Amino acid sequence: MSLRYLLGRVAGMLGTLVGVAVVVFVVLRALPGDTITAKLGTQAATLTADQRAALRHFYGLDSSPVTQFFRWFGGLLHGDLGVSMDTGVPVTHLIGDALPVTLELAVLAMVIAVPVGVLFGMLAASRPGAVRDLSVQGVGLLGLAVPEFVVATVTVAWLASAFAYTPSAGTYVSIGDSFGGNLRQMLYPALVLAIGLAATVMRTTRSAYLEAAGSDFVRTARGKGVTEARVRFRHILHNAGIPIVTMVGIQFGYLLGGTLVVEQVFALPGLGRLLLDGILHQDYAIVQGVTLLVAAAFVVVNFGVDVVYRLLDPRTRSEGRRA
Amino acid sequence: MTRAATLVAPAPRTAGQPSLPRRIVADRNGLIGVVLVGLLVVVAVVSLVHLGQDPLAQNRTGQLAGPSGAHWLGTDQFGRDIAARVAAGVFASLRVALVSVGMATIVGGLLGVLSGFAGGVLDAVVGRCTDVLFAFPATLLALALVAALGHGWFNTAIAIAVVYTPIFVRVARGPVLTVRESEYVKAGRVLGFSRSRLLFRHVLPNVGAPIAVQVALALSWAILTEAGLSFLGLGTQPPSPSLGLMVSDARNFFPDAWWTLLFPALAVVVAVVGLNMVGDGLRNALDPRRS
Amino acid sequence: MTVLRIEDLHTVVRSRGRDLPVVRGVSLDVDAGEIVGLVGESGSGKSFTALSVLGLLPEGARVTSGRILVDGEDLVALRERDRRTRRGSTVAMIYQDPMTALNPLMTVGAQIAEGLRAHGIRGPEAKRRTLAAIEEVGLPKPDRIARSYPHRLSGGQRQRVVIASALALRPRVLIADEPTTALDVTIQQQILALVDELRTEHDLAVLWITHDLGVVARIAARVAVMYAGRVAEQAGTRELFAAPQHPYSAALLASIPSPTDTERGPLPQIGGAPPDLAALPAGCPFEPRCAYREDRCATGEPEPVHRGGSDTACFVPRERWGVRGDAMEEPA
Amino acid sequence: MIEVTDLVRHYRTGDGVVRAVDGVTFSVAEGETLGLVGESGCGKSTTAKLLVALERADGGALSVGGIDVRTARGPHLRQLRRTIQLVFQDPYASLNPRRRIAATLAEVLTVHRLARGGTVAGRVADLLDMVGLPGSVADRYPHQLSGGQRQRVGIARALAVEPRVLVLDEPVSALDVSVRAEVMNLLASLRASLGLTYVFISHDLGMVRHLCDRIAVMYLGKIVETGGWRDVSDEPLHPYTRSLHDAVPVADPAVESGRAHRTLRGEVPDPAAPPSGCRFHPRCPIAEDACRTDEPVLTVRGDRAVACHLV
Repeated sequence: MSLRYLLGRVAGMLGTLVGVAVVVFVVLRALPGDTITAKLGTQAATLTADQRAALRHFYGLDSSPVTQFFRWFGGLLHGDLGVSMDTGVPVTHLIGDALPVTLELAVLAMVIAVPVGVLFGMLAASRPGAVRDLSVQGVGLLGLAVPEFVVATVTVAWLASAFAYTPSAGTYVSIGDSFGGNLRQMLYPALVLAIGLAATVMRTTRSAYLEAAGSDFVRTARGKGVTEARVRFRHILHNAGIPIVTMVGIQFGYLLGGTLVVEQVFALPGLGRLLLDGILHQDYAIVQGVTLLVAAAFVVVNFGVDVVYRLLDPRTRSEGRRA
Repeated sequence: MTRAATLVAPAPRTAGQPSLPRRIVADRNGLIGVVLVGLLVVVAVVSLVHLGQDPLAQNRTGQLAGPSGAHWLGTDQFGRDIAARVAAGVFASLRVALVSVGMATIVGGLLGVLSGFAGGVLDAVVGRCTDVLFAFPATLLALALVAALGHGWFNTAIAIAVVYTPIFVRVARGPVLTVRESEYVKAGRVLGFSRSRLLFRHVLPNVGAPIAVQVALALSWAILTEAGLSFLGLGTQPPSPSLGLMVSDARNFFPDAWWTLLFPALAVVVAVVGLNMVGDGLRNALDPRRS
Repeated sequence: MTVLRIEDLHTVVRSRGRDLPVVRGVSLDVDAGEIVGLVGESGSGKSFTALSVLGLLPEGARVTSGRILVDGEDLVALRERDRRTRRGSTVAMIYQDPMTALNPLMTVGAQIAEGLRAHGIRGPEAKRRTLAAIEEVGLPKPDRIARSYPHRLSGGQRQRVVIASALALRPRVLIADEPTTALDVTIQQQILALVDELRTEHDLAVLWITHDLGVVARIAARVAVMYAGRVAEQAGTRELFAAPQHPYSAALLASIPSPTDTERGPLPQIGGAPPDLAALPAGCPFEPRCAYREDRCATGEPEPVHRGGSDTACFVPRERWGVRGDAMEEPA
Repeated sequence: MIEVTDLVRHYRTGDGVVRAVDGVTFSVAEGETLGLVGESGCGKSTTAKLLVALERADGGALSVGGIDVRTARGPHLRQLRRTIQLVFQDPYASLNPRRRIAATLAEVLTVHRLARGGTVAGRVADLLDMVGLPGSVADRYPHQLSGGQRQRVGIARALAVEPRVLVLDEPVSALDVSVRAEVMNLLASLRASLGLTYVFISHDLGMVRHLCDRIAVMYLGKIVETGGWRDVSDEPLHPYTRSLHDAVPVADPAVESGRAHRTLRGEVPDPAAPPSGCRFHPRCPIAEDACRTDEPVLTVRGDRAVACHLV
């Protein structure tokens, strides 16, 4: 991988991040229009013109949108995401508390989903059209189609009735507090997340495996008398691995912004809950902060995936053309 | 099986190709998908029109009643008929899905085709914009937009449309690049065909297939997203019937009043599975290697 | 000495719910140190014949009857596990497209060594033989080539690697499936010379599949011409090119411009198209296109007979054909 | 009919500038057929694209039927389209899969206003007849035709504008052996009946020898030898032409066994970094010191021309 490529890619990523900031600013600051109305609710109507002007000046709303953007963006560069209007706590602190929960959930879900998805994808692809293929595909489709909120709801209800365990009743236990207690809280939500994820991984694995299995080099390997197991793992799965790794990386990025429903139902204080509370309380600093962070994380993860992709594939790893 | 068959030289065929709907139905997945989606719509129409229950009518005496002759799918905590509410919810979902995917297909598809065909500055600008939108995880972007735009089905539709537009840009652009470099388009250039003729008569008809497949898949995703947003209280607002809201309400009565959760959930699953399979059927029907 | 003997091979492909006969009773011998050209157009069944020998038929295709003997052992009768151990060690194959025949994620050396390891050769011995195999096919700096990934090599170099890998275990039979079709003529020339040299050196029996009669004329001692899943004619190369005994081989040969013509008139052409394998005619499959057909050609399929130094599946002896030019339909 | 002088086409790629066509000069008289021969990467297909203005040259002069191809715009470009047409190698890829043959041919006629209303169908039938296809083909889609039939349709489409020149880019390479003769015969008879001028591009010396009046051999973006068909194919002068001649297998074992199969060493170098001096010198069996430093120019010898210091 050439340095030139890497630099170009980093520059592109930075450009995208600036674009992300612009979109977040436009969508969340320009569209709702009036932070004051949002903050004071119905009381805003009782403000005099002078009070309103003073408040607008206090929040910097009287300057031009461009000025506002650069002031806000300047703050971002210093790690200042603003202050929650509801509680007065800096958004960075709130995110700092919520992020580990979401990260743990995402990692746990991936750890469960990836092996399951890859194994079943291979199983399905080993005999396309056979009973095993159709049943794995059918289950996979259900895994994608049954909404997460249904699975989560049913799981919570089942936990409550079968184990008299109500996740939402207790308080959150971090890994630092108690590893076992934490795992007990996190395992079920992670499982719920893992269902859809495993289905996606399975589908990608299946199609990538089938594609690789049809390659000429697989026939070459068989023609050398290589054992079937080695053909499957060393040749087919290895080549199918590149799209699988890419997809898993992207899914991980998605997961950072996609744990919302599960966090809500299982009452876990993660980024999703934070975001949802921000939206429901019209606390835009929080919504902005979380959206920006997750989008930025997503961009960085995608960049990482791209780099890993290029490292995995000798065709893009090295410079020059001929030996 | 098909792999071996391709090694045999195909005999020249004389019959014309069957029409697209026929080919979708000829595919096993496509047939199941069409049947599922059709069934859902028919059942919804029948239960709304024929049974004549008002999805909003409350009934103080018959709350949380199980399925019965009067209420086929039971009633909810306000004694409202679940069958009627699910049917109305299905239509609400489909309305959001169709409007949002329609907007995304037209805007995204057009931008994708134009930027792919024209290349140059337009392509670069459109490419950067889609990159930025792609930087947001889909759910997050929809959520942020709903937060900004406010509730209501149309705002939900707009939010979903914005999320799906860049996807349609990419889905349309890729095949346009391939077709643009195809020999039959080059032949058209050598024959002196105008750019608009090449675009509309030669490129567009040959990039419809992947877009059509994506439309089916996008519809299923839009239904899931709409339901999810409603579940979180960010989509359709009560008392309007919505599948996501119904599941959310049912949480408090599950598993005792299981019907309050099962039927709306089932409606979502059937719609999503059905549309996915229609998508598979379309993909197979439009795959030139299979025809 | 006959190394490869194919006896009455029948192979079918499952397509749209029915079995399509793609190889219909092919019999063929290849001696040690001999190159036999297997010639045919697309759909003639030449590739299916080759893949049947290797036991590498694609899914949906299978051998229904016949024997494939290598040094007297019938490969068709073997269990799949034993069949695998014969691939690479007894029968090896080289392929049409060197760009896709190698795994892009493995070094060339690893891919050659893999074949050795599959047959129990490991460690330093595998490494030594890998480098020897690369050197044998005329590639410079074997250790550097061994460490290279395929995308770093040119088409000709890759084809040499494929050959090195195929011959690393000293197989008795080499199946060459149009290995020069994707290459430029000067590179084709190099590969033809290389295979010819290795054939002599190792006393290899080579079955060379091609549609290019020029390549056959250059390297094959004998030729089998396939049409619609059968061998239409089989003979020594010189005999076949000098006096083809089957109207199809004659027509094929005549349709190629001769490099010695001084007058350039229209080329004799065959007209029509090969039959649909799903709806074969009752008689000789070439009958509808044949200029010398007689009544019985439409009713019975001719079995090969020995005539004029050839084994030809034709009822009508060459003497009854008339003048050569009449064979073919007059061009428009 | 065609005048090409010092034609240049460079592509910028990640590996540097590829000199696909690097100073090519030739001319083709009306009614004449020129064969362009060479291996992959020699620039013969790029030359074809430049001739029909599918790509624009980066340098040199190029005129077809008196039209300056490099600057042709508007009505001149239109005139050029009606003067020179291209037949593609792959008859599978060069026809729009979603249009019937009749629509494909009629479109050309209507765009160039060569037929209107009721006369279109008749003209389409004429074109099909001209290339030896039955009228029933008009209602078919490309995938319902055989390779040979498709290539005939490709030829008919090019002929629809009544051009004076056809550029044939490997028109028979993708076809089965027995079909090649049919298409070659068709090309020869069309040339005779319509008085066409051909530029026939191929890697197959045998086919070129059969159809062409003159042959130009290309190597790495340059013409190394030109001359009459018998001179170039039977008595080549340039060492590359000779190697090519030796390398092409001939379908006659008697000839093959009597030939010296000198194998050309090495492979075609990277066109982004062509060798110094004569581009062929690293592979040339007779190269001398001068060949490594001085680039030979195409020098006329009688009615042929060679770019070599040593012949």
